[in-house]
Amino acid sequence: MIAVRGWIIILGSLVVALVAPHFLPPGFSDWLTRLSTLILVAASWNMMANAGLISLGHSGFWGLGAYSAALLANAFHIPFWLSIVPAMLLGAFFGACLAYITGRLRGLFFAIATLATSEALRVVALMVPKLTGGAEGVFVFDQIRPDRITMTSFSLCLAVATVATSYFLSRSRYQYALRAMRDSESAVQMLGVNPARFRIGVTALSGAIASCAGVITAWFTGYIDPGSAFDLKITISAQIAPLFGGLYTVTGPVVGSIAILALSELTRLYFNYSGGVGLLVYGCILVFGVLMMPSGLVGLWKRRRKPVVTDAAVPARAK
Amino acid sequence: MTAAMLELDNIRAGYNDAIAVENISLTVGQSEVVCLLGANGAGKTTTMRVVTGLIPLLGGTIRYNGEDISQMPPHERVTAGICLSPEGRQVFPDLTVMENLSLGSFNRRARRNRAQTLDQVLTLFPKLAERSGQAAGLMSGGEQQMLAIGRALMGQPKLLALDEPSLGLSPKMVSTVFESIQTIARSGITILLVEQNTRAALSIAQRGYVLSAGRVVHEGTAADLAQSEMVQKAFVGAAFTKQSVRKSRRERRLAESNPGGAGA
Amino acid sequence: MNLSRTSVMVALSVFAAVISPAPSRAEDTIKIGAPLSLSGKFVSYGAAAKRGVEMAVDIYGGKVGNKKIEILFRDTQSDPQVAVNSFTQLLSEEKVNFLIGPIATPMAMAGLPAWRRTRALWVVPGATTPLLEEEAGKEPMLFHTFPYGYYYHLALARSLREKLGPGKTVAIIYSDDAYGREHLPYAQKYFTQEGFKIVAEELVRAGATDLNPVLAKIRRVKPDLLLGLVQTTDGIQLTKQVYVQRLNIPYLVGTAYPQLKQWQDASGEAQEGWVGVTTYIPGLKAKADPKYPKLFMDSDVWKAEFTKRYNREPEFIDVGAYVSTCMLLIAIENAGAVDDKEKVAEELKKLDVHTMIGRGHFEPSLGGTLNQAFADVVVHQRVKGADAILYPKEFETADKFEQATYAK
Amino acid sequence: MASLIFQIVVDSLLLGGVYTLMAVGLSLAFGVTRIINFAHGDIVMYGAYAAFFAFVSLNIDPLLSLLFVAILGAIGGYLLFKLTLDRILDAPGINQVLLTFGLGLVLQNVAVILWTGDERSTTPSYAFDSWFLSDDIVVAKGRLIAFGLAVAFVVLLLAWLRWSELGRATRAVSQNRAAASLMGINVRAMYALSFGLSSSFGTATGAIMSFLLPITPFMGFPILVKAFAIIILGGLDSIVGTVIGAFLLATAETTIAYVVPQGIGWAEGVAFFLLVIVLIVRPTGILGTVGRDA
Repeated sequence: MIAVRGWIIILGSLVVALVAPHFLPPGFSDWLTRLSTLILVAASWNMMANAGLISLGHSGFWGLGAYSAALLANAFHIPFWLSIVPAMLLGAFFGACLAYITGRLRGLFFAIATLATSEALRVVALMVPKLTGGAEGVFVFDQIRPDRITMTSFSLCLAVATVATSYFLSRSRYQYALRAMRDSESAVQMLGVNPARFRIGVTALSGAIASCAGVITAWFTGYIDPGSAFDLKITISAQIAPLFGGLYTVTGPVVGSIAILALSELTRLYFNYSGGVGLLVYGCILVFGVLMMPSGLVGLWKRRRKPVVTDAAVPARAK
Repeated sequence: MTAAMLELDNIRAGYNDAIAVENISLTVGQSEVVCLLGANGAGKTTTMRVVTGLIPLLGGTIRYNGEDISQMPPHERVTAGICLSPEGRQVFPDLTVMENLSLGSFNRRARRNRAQTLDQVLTLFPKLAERSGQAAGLMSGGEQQMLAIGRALMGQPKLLALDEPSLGLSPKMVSTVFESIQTIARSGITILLVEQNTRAALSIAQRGYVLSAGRVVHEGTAADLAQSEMVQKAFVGAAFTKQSVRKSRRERRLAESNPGGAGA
Repeated sequence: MNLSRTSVMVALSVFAAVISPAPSRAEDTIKIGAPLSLSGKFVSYGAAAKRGVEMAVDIYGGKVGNKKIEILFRDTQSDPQVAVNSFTQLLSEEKVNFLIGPIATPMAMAGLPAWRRTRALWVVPGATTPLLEEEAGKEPMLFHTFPYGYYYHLALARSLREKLGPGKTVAIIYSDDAYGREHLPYAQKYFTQEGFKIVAEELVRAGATDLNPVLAKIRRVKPDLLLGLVQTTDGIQLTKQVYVQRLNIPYLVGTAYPQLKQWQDASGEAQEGWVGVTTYIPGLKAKADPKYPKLFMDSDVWKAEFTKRYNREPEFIDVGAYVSTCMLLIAIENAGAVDDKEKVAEELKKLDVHTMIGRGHFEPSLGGTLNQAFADVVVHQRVKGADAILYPKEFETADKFEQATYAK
Repeated sequence: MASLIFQIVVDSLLLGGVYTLMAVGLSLAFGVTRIINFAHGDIVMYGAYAAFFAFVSLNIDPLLSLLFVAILGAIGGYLLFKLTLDRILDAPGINQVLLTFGLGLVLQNVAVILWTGDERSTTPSYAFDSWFLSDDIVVAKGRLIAFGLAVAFVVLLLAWLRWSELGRATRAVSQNRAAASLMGINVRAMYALSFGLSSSFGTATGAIMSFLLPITPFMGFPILVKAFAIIILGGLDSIVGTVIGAFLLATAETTIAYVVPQGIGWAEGVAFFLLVIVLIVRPTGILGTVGRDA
């Protein structure tokens, strides 16, 4: 039954995604495109987090996607809707390699390995200007760029598909495997899942989705350079969004993405008269968000006020 | 039985979602040696952790010398005189034996008489004097156990809590360690002892409690318990229960959150 | 799931209502969009441009004809996605016909495809990369009011050749960021054209902590000139390390950074002898424009006016944004204060004014931009903590390049 | 050839000193609290600004103001910890990462608002001085001072950890928090102390960087990334490992910069490559004990 309701919601959202951009103000439509990229990257980050894999390298996937789309468009005039295929394959391949190479690294160490690979990719993009245009960046072949409405619809559809994927993942038998992965890998084996292969699978899926976000950006801005395509800010917002919305949930990354991008936009519009204020407010919100609502907006909503049990390793504070 | 030094009243505690002990009540009198018996996962170690404040209390109260210490953080309990030699020894592996011992008397009360206490401890465990400059992690299990107990003694405890002092030791080592414990007990220090080696524990304790599945199932004097069938049962019943799985996972988590912790 | 979805929808529509105010087309205002990096890594550019634009509007009197000038600043947050969004908001929602900014090259590049959708009259008082004109092509609505990188090297190579004579050798240091990469080919081209021999080309990483390995390589080839194609931060690092390492190269040539106060302050005694190239230098003596003396004053007067307002010395972006805005406003006024980009573009092309940074007149650039103004650049040298101007002739205050102090 | 090798050695050593300064504070705080402080680079930046203003308005040499700056840093770091991190020690690690990142964002943008994005630098005379070891091998005095201070800091820190009561307690907490609290050590207070100490190293480093690197509100992040790489190479919780990591990274970068064409551009990439290799081959870093399965 739940699955049926899920399908209805997904199909409904797809219809909305296709129709709505025709009636929206252009700035809002652009904003929705940006939102979609954030949802993609946040949801894909959350998928890995679900399995206990904290990635600090999502800007790497993003940049790979953006560059593959831009370079293929320029070399072979591959249209935007088709360009997600090679980008996703590349993202998945890179993700699989990353998961394979990092083998048994966990937690912070896996995170740092991902950060290092993504930074290394940025250096490569800077250092082979013959291929990537180097620091000067590349324009995407303008004649085949889609118009704004197509762009918004397309990226919203991708966002819906991503959320649907994580929704079905959370309903599938893999949800137990995911949860078990966060806890310990031997527990995964008990569920009959090969943890190594499962890790690779999750990272590949996450990488594929995150590179989609890069593809959208390349087409959306029509210009990319290594500084912005491999910007650490992408990685950071990819984790701020789920954290803000609620980690390990399906709606968390979506709600979080909407919330932080809306906040960022409002602060940008209302505080744009002095340098740095916008980002400052954003930082303050982040700090207070983490301090005041550790389980995110979704958690705040559910009012799930269980007694907080402290980690045995950190002695409890005197009340 | 003299005046109660430690009183546990209906305590409840656990890890994350799992409750490990429920409704446990027990008392330890002044200068008494009390042991907690039970199988793996019965809740003994959890009880010790609650007593020392390593994990928060979810229900019930703990009184120490009549004062409610339920919410007191662990380091203040040490200052108040409750010192634990933890399960798995948990010595600081990269610190020398001497440094480990000095840390034992980190608390304000014990620091003043550090030199004196150190003499006493080194008399009790001469082995530690021999190894004083060695990194604790490089010592044998038995030596580490002595160090753990010695370190707890350095805190000049009024109540010494010993969690599984015989774990992983050779029979010869076990008897050495228990002799030392007896010596400590004679000096008038109250001891709360958790032990799987029932016989050894009952040989030095005056009273004991038997725990099973997080509850007290039996209590009595050492002599009573030594003959009781309940005690035998409590151990047989714990072949492979859900709880033992939970405990082992919890242990792993603890070990993980204590990176570099003693090679338990 | 259901509850959250509804709330998401509600939140979204509320948000949409908040950020998309119905464009109010007041008949008595002229709107000018100004997408600038007011936060993020390019904030110093954005802040400078904002000063220039605001000062221009203020001195102009806040009105063209009887219409109020409204500048819509939009923060691009130094982020290309946000830059696109800002352009869309300004062009498609606010429906502005005039744009000024951004300064930072990546932001202007990101804005270009978005701008193409409506093609408002776009004044770009920054973005030195010729990639911009390559991509934009012969756009009649694009008004570039800042020299492209090649003008720098044209002027540098020419003036150095003139004063130092033929046959000199050059070592080039360029950063791996957009600045270094874009300048390198033009430096190669014009210096070679003027008869210099390039004996070393070394790349440095932007933000590198240690430039010694590169300097050591250059020391071995003993060039007559060192040309540093880097941004300000790396310029400071380069300047200090060249000095500390006593590199013994007689002539030190930079690009934009030797004119900047922050570079001068941070480089201390190491700045002595560096040659720079710019559009504006505070010591420059330019006469007021006879037709618009209130806007384009004597450069000294303008400098004093700026310093009074902002309590700091003006820099080339301040003045560049100022004169660009003034020219745009004059053009709007001349077109009859209409909100019509075609007419204003016509008027803008006709303008020919004398500003603090030279002649303000649009002509085709060397690389293909139809409307390029302020291609004239000034070559100057830091001598005893002040600027000696060596090029062009009309502003000249010194007639020969000094050698760097340690080479004397 | 010999001169080239000598030059590489000299430059690596001097750069290693700078890198040690950047990383040692981060390593100390991580060792004790197991929290990676993403705001550490920004704390360094504040130290640099403090030294800069002391130099410009009060005419105090950065090497002199270093002391006061370090004290201010300690107080600031302690307060920062008490006000923020202390409240979420029990939350999942990712929250702490985000919190410190948010703090970094706040610190950075406050700096932008207060001091604009302009580059600054202190200009004491030794920052422009150098010694010639031979015709082409030059030792920059400023860097040599940084190197000396790095050595001094590390020696002081190690001595403190080794011989002082609190230092010993710090090591105990770093090795086993639960056992440390059983020693009567207030673990949370030790966290705050080590955080304050780490910040004081951070700001002191900033004071030294004030004459070595251009000061901007954005200078923190590259420093953080370098420090990150260094402490991973060395083993997250080991001070000696951090020093080794710093010199290893400096040597690798300098050698590549000298030997490979366009090497300085690749150097950073190679650093990350090295990092991944180390993580795979010896996950605990060169001297670390932290299990990478954690």
